[in-house]
Amino acid sequence: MPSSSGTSRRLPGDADIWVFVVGDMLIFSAYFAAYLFTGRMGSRELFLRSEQHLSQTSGLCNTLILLTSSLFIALCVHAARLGNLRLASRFLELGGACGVGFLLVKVFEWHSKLASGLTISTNAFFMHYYVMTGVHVAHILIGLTFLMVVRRELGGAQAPRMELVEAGGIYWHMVDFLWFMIFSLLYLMR
Amino acid sequence: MRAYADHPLTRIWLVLLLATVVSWWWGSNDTSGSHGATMVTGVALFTIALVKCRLVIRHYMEVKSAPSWLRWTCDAWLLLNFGMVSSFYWLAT
Amino acid sequence: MSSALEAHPGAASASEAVPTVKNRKLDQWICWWSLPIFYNLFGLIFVYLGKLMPPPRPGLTTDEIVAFIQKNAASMQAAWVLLTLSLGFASLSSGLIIVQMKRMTTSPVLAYAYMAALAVAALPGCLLCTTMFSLAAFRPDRDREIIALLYDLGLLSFVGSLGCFVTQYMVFAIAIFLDKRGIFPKWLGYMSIWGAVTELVATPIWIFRSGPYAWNGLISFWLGTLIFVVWEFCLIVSLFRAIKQQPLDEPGNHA
Amino acid sequence: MNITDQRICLWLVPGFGAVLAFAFLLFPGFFPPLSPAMSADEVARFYRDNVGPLRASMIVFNFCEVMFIPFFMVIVVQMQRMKNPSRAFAYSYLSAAASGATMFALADIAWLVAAFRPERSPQLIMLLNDLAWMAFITPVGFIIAQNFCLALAVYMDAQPKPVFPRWVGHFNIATALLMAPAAFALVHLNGPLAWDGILSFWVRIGTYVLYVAVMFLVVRSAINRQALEQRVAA
Repeated sequence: MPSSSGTSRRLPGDADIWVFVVGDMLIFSAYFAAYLFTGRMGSRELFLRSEQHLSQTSGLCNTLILLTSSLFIALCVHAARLGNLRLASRFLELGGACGVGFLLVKVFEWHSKLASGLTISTNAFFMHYYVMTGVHVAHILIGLTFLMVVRRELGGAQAPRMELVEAGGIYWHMVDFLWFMIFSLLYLMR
Repeated sequence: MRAYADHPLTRIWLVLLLATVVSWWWGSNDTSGSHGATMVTGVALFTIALVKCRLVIRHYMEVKSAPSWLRWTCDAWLLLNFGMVSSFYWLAT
Repeated sequence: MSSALEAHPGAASASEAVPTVKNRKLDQWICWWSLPIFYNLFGLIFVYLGKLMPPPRPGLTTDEIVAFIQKNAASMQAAWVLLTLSLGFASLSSGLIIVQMKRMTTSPVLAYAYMAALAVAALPGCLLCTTMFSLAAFRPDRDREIIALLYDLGLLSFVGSLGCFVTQYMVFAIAIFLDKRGIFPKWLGYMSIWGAVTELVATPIWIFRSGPYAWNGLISFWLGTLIFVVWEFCLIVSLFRAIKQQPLDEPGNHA
Repeated sequence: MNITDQRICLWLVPGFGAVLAFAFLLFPGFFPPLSPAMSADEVARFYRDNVGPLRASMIVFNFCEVMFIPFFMVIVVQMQRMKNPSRAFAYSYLSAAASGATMFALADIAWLVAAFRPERSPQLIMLLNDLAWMAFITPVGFIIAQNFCLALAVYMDAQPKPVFPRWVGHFNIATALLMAPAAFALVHLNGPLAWDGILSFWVRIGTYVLYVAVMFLVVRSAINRQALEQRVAA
């Protein structure tokens, strides 16, 4: 069992997941750049007006849900490392439940936007809004699948492969912090 | 579970929580009309988001104790985003 | 097929007298070489001749579309001839990937799904775009509205054939993650998830005629193409390694 | 292994081959083939005047055109009996055969849609007509790839009594080369390479018919030998 002390240099998870995570971070930066380019250089007024229609409260709820979920997943990895698999599984389930909660809030938010006639083709701002939140939701869905795989690993007969558990955590935290940036860019910043 | 109430990971969570609420409060009360003020507020809000990202990366993803190439890569990415946002905000004031 | 082998044991004992193929992986190497050769050829066809990459703008007026087709008619027809002659050889790469995927500890389900998804993709994702362009180029004096229709059909099928490729990426990623023999590196599986997500980000091309999510957009087209090229390159390298590391006497590596 | 299923798929070839030949003879635009140089109005008139036999022929095509796929799959099964290093060529062959059939199916749809409303604008009828001829004549790439895969597999079949004799490999390459010029059909309005030209139409279709007929005999004897070997082994 690898030690959790901070002094020894150790790659969390495995190199494969980091290839994915670093690449995905760069891909998301491209989405952000496209958003900023359209919003700041071209349609400044349009974006300012459209941003008013987003609900900062549901954005806040989602942020709080996701960072709580990240805490649970971090605790899950910690508990699994100490060999407390029952506790690790509980933490994982709580984290996953928060992920589902995020989806529910998101669906509610999308529904209220669509109900007031704000669709993807309304204007450039909502194009970016739906694409970015949509891609992020796709990441949440992949992440939930990943968490289920980790849950199966924790509940298995053999000792769990820690690099897999850690990789699941790393993926989930990435989805979490990418949301921080989307929240900040789309919902808060003017 | 109670043993985790005062765990370092939980403390990070509290900081994240606080930062989120502060940035939300700031963002939703930002009625400054002038473009100059918007730029400062915008970049400041984004910086808070980046700090939150860095906390998650360092502590939850355990990059804190990872080999230096990974630490540098993650920080370079944060800087890249900072540079991107601030230059767009600076260019379009 | 094991029963087929048991069916003629005589062939096995007599085979010592027969000159066997010297290189025991010759067929796989032939298939492997088809990948760099034909992807370069496809690059030539789509970029240089077909005028599909970089794609012309979706926002052109009918007159501009007609002018675009008339100006490039000859090279579009050359693209069609070359593609129709060579596209079949893309199936050689499928054949090779199936052989390698069948070495995995997973059941062949995913390998067959991969092959079937790509067999579907050949038409809408690859051939249809040059079909439409060369139909337009064949009679540039056609009704202008029809030329504009063919233009949209060609480009939207080229950039917008998402379903076949999402399925391909998904089954490939699942196979890599489940495989316990490590035929392909796990990061290639993760990269296939990028691929699948890029296809998702290309869905807005059906709606927008300009901007980053149009069919020639920075994200939908350029980022997607970049990731595809990186993925394809890594696939070719991983296939090379997989063939190299395959033991000659591996059970199942037979006729 | 049971070979009755292979025999059934094999004998679909003469059965449906005869039906397809009948439909081919029935089509009003094959003797001589419709010229690509016709004007839109001439094309539209052709569809108006020949609706009946055109539909009859193409509905039969529509129903039977994919019936050669089982035969190609028998070839795939026979390729898997070869002593090749791996099955890469067999899978490639399968994949190419499936893709190739889709293009063929498209041609028939375009012809039938054109005949469905012959009163449509002549420009649209001509577009459908172009699409049909293009999809019928030009997509030879898939069968070329199939033939090359089969040829290479035959050459690498390392056993004293190969599944297919060596000349089948040469034959496959020769037929592939003979069909290749048809890819140029949508470039020229006249001459041997136009879709009604000698190379694109008669040579291409004649080669295909010859290919299927010869391969039918070759596969039949391969299956017979397989049956014999199984009886000896049993």
